[in-house]
Amino acid sequence: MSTLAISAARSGEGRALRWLASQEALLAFAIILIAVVVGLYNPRFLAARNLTDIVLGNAYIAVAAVGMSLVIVSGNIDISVGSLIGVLATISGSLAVAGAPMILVWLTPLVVGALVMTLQGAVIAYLGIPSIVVTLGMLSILKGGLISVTGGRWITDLPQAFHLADIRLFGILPMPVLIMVTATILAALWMRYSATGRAIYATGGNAEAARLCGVSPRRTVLVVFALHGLFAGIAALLFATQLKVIQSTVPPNLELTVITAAVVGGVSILGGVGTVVGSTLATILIAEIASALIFINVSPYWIHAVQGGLILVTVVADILRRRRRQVGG
Amino acid sequence: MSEAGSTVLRVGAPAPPLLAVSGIEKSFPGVRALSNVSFEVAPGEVHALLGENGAGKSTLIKIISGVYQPGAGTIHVDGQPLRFSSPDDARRAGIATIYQELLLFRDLSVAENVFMGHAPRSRGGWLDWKAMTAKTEALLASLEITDLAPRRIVGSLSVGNRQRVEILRALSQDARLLIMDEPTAALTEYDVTRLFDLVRRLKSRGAGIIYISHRMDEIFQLADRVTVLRDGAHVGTRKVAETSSAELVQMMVGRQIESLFPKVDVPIGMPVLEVRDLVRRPLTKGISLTVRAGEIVGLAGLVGSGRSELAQTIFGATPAESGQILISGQPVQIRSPGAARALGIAYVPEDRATQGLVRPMTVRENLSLASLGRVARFGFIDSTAETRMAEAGVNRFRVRAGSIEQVVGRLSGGNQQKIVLGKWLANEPKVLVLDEPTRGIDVGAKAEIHRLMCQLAAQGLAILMISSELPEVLGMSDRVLVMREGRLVAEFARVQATPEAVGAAMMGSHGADAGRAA
Amino acid sequence: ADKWDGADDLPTNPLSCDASPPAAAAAKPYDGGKVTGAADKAGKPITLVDVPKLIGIGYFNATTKGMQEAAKEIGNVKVTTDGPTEAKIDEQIKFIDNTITRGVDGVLFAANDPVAIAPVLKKALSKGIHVVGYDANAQPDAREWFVNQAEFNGIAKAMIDAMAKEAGEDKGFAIVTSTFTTPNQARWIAEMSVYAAKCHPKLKWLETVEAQEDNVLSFNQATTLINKHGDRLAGLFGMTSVATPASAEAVTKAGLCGKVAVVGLATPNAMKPYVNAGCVKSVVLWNPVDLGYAATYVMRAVVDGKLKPGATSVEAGKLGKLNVINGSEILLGSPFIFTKDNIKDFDF
Amino acid sequence: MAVLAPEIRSAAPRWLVRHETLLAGILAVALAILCVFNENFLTVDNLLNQGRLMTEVGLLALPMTFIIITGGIDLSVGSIVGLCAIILGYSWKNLGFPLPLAIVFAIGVGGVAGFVNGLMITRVRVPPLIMTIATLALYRGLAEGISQARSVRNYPEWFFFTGQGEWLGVPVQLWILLAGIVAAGIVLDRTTFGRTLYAIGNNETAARFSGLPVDRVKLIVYTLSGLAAGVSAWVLVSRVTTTRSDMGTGYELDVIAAVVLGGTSIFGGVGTIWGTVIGLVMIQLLKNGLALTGVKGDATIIVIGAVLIASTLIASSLHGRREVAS
Ligand SMILES: Nc1ncnc2c1ncn2[C@@H]1O[C@H](COP(=O)(O)OP(=O)(O)OP(=O)(O)O)[C@@H](O)[C@H]1O
Ligand SMILES: Nc1ncnc2c1ncn2[C@@H]1O[C@H](COP(=O)(O)OP(=O)(O)OP(=O)(O)O)[C@@H](O)[C@H]1O
Ligand SMILES: [Mg+2]
Ligand SMILES: [Mg+2]
Repeated sequence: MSTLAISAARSGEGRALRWLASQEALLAFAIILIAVVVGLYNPRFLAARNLTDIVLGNAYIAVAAVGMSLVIVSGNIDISVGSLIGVLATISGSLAVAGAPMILVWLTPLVVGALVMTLQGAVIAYLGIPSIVVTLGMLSILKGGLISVTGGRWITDLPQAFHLADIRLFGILPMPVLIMVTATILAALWMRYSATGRAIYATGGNAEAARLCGVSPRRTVLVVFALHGLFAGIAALLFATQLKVIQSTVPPNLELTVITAAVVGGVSILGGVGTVVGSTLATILIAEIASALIFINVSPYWIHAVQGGLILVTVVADILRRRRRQVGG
Repeated sequence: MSEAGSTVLRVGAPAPPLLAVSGIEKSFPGVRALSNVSFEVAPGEVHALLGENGAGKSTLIKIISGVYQPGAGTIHVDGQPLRFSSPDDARRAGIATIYQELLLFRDLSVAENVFMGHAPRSRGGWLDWKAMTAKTEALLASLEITDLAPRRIVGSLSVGNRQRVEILRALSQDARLLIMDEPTAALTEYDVTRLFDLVRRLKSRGAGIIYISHRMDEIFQLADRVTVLRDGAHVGTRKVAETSSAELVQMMVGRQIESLFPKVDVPIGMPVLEVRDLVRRPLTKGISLTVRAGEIVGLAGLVGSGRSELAQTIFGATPAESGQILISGQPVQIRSPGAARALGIAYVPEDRATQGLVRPMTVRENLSLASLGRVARFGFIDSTAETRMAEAGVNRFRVRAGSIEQVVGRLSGGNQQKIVLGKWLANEPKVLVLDEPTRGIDVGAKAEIHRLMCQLAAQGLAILMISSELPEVLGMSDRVLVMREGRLVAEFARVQATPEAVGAAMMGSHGADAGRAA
Repeated sequence: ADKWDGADDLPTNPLSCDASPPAAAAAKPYDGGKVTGAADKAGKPITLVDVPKLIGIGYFNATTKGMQEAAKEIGNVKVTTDGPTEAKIDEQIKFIDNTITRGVDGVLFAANDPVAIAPVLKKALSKGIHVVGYDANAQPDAREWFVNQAEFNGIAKAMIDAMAKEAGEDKGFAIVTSTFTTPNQARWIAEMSVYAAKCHPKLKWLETVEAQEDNVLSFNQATTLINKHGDRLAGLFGMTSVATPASAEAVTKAGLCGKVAVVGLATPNAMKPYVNAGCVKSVVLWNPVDLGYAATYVMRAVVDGKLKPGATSVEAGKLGKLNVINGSEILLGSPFIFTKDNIKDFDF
Repeated sequence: MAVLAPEIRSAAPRWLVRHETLLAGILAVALAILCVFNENFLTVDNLLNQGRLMTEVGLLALPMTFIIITGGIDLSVGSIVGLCAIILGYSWKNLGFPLPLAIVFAIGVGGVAGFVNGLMITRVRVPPLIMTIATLALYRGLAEGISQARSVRNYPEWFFFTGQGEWLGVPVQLWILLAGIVAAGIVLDRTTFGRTLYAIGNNETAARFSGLPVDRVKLIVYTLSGLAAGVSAWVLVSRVTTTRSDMGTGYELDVIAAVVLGGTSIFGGVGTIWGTVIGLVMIQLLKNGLALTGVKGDATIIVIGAVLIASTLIASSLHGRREVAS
């Protein structure tokens, strides 16, 4: 695909061809390639059920990665997201068990998530503390706080109505997938077509220049974190409603998983179009790889090495592709 | 058009001036940048600001654009007192500014850079990308720029083209007051002409323009009035028609400048730098040239002709793909700037903010950066030696800095340029490649730098000077080379190099290549 | 895929296939460590610190609860629980180290790694601090006694027998565990492997996957196994209290209740929905509250000099007399099997 | 990554001196309070012991300071520790290397792992965050794969000297750390190499255009980071007497916390080794002091998180106020 697509992109014509040379295309191509190859080895991999399960089980990561992409594009990072999701899931589950109305149960994590992240955003934007410091601190605070409050007591006996994941639109499309797709598309459109969306790129690219253009980097960062919190809330909800119990602890390494997804799919095309589509595709790709490695009977000892290697290959392929395009002008 | 062009200020008319600043004061820690500055801009007026490096011009316009808050003083727009607490306030009041430091988004496209912060919206408040591209194209067309696509990513543009983007950005705002802080520093004459046409058109529509430049001829071409600053104080305002270059210089520097181009003939020695068939795609397409000891070779060309690329290829920043470089007759491999430096090649880059200086570091640290080996023993820096080196550099170039511990980013543009030069000369190079060496430098300092170049040549340095200022090329060079589209197209000895002949070679008109034979 | 079988190179000791009690192993001499310079606090109030693998999970909350119960009963024992928030051996060592600096009479621990924890425990012994382990052992000479909730081979037998019964003697099964390096899980799986080979040779061991202590990951891994093996998969083992309910959930979601058996270690609360729905028939576990309770009694007995090397049993309050096995271990009892009938009686 | 680039960043040295002094002040106050609550806290024994416990993270923090000063980051250090630990055990137990050789080999492998990071970052221009997040997964995976989930035990007694022994009454590994601190401090402060790091962090292009060996220096710091992870693994294995593939998990965040708490700017160009040391000591002693005072683990990490944010906040706000006043 490359030469053709790249030359088309350079000459500035052919929307479709230009898309073919994009990060999203690379990811989509990888997703399909893996599906086909693994499917040839073990046709069960291609069963609709398996493919849906892969997306379904990881939709929450994709949603969180959408928010993370915004944060990273704005020139920041958030390490606290895993802990926050743990906390929000617990809050939501506790409300459900306490018998609160479902609408409250579903909305509270979104609101609390947005509040916590807005607070962090304010400290980062208005007090000038680097995001890695603030979110690293918050990671500890949320994690310790969650354990202190719950003592790790699992939340069980969740009411049936709580389980969003069991709801299927038209009896087929599972709710988490629908939410993931909607969140991705809305965020992608928002980033491309809203002034604030573009301001994120400006702020991340050159905050001082952004200020001189009349964009407020501070306000932008605040909005980014607020939205990120909202997405974290949605992610927490998907996370919490998946199983009949909620662990009330911080899911191990979730922040790294989310950052990896954003980085593999999103951040690398800073300034490009539809970054968040990339991060969602990356989430699916990473999840697909994890599942595929089991399907093709990779030794369980080596699974993580192969997984890491494949992530590295994807990332490097993307960098090389972009480099080539840049040289081409 | 001609009527509009000769718009006369209606002195004493009831209409208030477009902009009136009075009693402006501004201090930075340790520096009093402005004290009691007042001036006015009328609608349809081009008002030039003139002053030495560090006189406070940029600071003044940053106050007018809301970047800085003044310590004291008032700003009136249309007679209304206004306080700008952010650049956005100023923009809303109809003020658009091209800042001296290029402030761009490297990862975004030209169109987005132009419209960042005020992009066209469709119904519902969403960005209208089509309109954005179309408007950018229209702006490009109005400046007759054909080699810049709205979709190009700014990070891949040359300095000249980035400057054009800055200009487009300011023009896109339909401002009533356009402020330009040395917009032509990175442009060639061709672009300057386009820009001036445009400024005149804006002026005819009644916009006011504040114009800062160190190029005296531009001020006489364009401006109606000129205000001179010295050491942060207002020296005087003159009508351009009623003053002379000599008077303005006198006001600026408080003394006479004898000659801007004090070129002296020195004996020319052996070839020091020889380049043979140097190729580095896409822009260096087989270049051969020779620079001898004591010789100053000028390299002229339009924006995008590939001069900077050539210089950077010689310097090893973008190593050559094929071809040969000889230093003092010895073939050498230059694969990195470090290697070039070790061979005695110095390169003063065109973009001092990103390539020349480490802005958050001090004057001392910047001055020693290219010659750390000289002040270090076994890798350990000898701070006394370093201080001595830095002080020598500051004194030699008369840098206006509080101390050698001052952060370079806070020096005025011209003084920053002196630091870049000083940094390289501290390394005592054999070959000096200067890319726009006097860009943004005031007349006094410019004369100094030129004098220095002559001194260095007299000491046997081989100097290759890239400049987009034709008078400088003609005034300083022993030989003039002309580049066009990645190739050398003409060569003139000093006596043959007339503005017409060189200009024609740059543009590629007929008959120019004849010069090559000479 | 490899059927990962524990692989920690330690000897295995499968029980006999029928229900007959294991042949009494030749009594091993005491092989625990020795405390030096401990003050004689026999009958006097003592302060203990409990350092579990990690704090903030249901399982160790239950052991803590047992310890508090015992302390209250005994009267002159004070126990506080503190430990890392993640099951990291490195952090755990720091907690024990701090405890030594603080100076207490005894340390109760559940080791994240039996070897790595040894130096710091030996340091405690050398500073006159009594050391008793529970749940997860350390090298014997690094502690005085270890309260063993159930022997590895006992758990293995209970699990494999239940699987053979529920899935069928000649069916395939797979395992969801935390990580391959978690010592207890590794031991159980190793014992399961040899016991299955010995007593249920037709059972097909398909594969073992890792899922951390992560609910959703466990669920995803179990789902992947179901999708991959299809009909060949008749049973899933959950090796942790996280993996078992997640596996049950995966089976439920796949609509395979009754077709794919789920057997595993888990706490009753998390399993109630699945057991009550009939999707899971048996959950294997000991009572962690009793485990903590016993550990505290053992510590008191050690301090009082009532439990000395060579002893064959120890008195543990309401649990009665507990037997010493393997030289320096105290056996809590056989693993407990929760079923639909009794699960409602437990709340932890 | 700059969110709010001040119009021009302030002079590094003055800023830092202040940040470090402030931090040291905060540290002193915290220690004094903890001291009042527990007599076991401020004892030579306890302090030396804490030094022993912080060595592994400390060794990683030194090259991490270099890396962050260049504007990079290395998230893979914890995984390299795991990989090196496994290599050490595996080459000794399974490949039959003599133990001293195995130690050297493991440290060498660490160097190679860091070198690979550096190579991809400088040659292929993969951003450091992305590169090291990928190798975070890859190196840990290699450790798991090579070890086949087996741990290596039963090292000979002499091997434990590094991790558990004492020399002149001070834990052996603390000597290593001290030597590292002094060397790193001098390198950063006094040498052309150190100056180059700052130049790269503040303006990489200008550093390149000044003829500084930017790529080589970056390659060296990432390699150093790998080597330090190797040494750290050796000390760790020796201290805990066993080798597991999950060793060093999560170290990256501890290391970064210490470095940024010490005033090194995550945006590059600013930072000192002394700051990092203060950051390290502060976190270690706070955890220790709180634990001794009877504060529980979960509450302790809340306090650590709050201190991280608050001390950065206090330092930067005091700094800001002085700036305005002067
Ligand atoms: N942010 C700042 N902090 C401290 N000093 C500053 C700052 N900005 C400018 N200065 C000082 O204020 C004085 C005026 O600088 P300014 O940039 O306005 O000069 P200028 O007239 O624009 O010079 P040039 O022609 O070289 O661009 C100089 O001495 C400069 O060092
Ligand atoms: N990597 C690249 N790929 C394609 N085109 C490039 C690249 N780098 C620069 N260019 C283009 O090459 C042209 C020549 O560059 P440049 O303007 O620096 O040459 P110059 O003669 O030195 O002009 P200047 O007066 O700006 O110094 C510009 O139009 C620029 O956009
Ligand atoms: Mg200026
Ligand atoms: Mg140029």
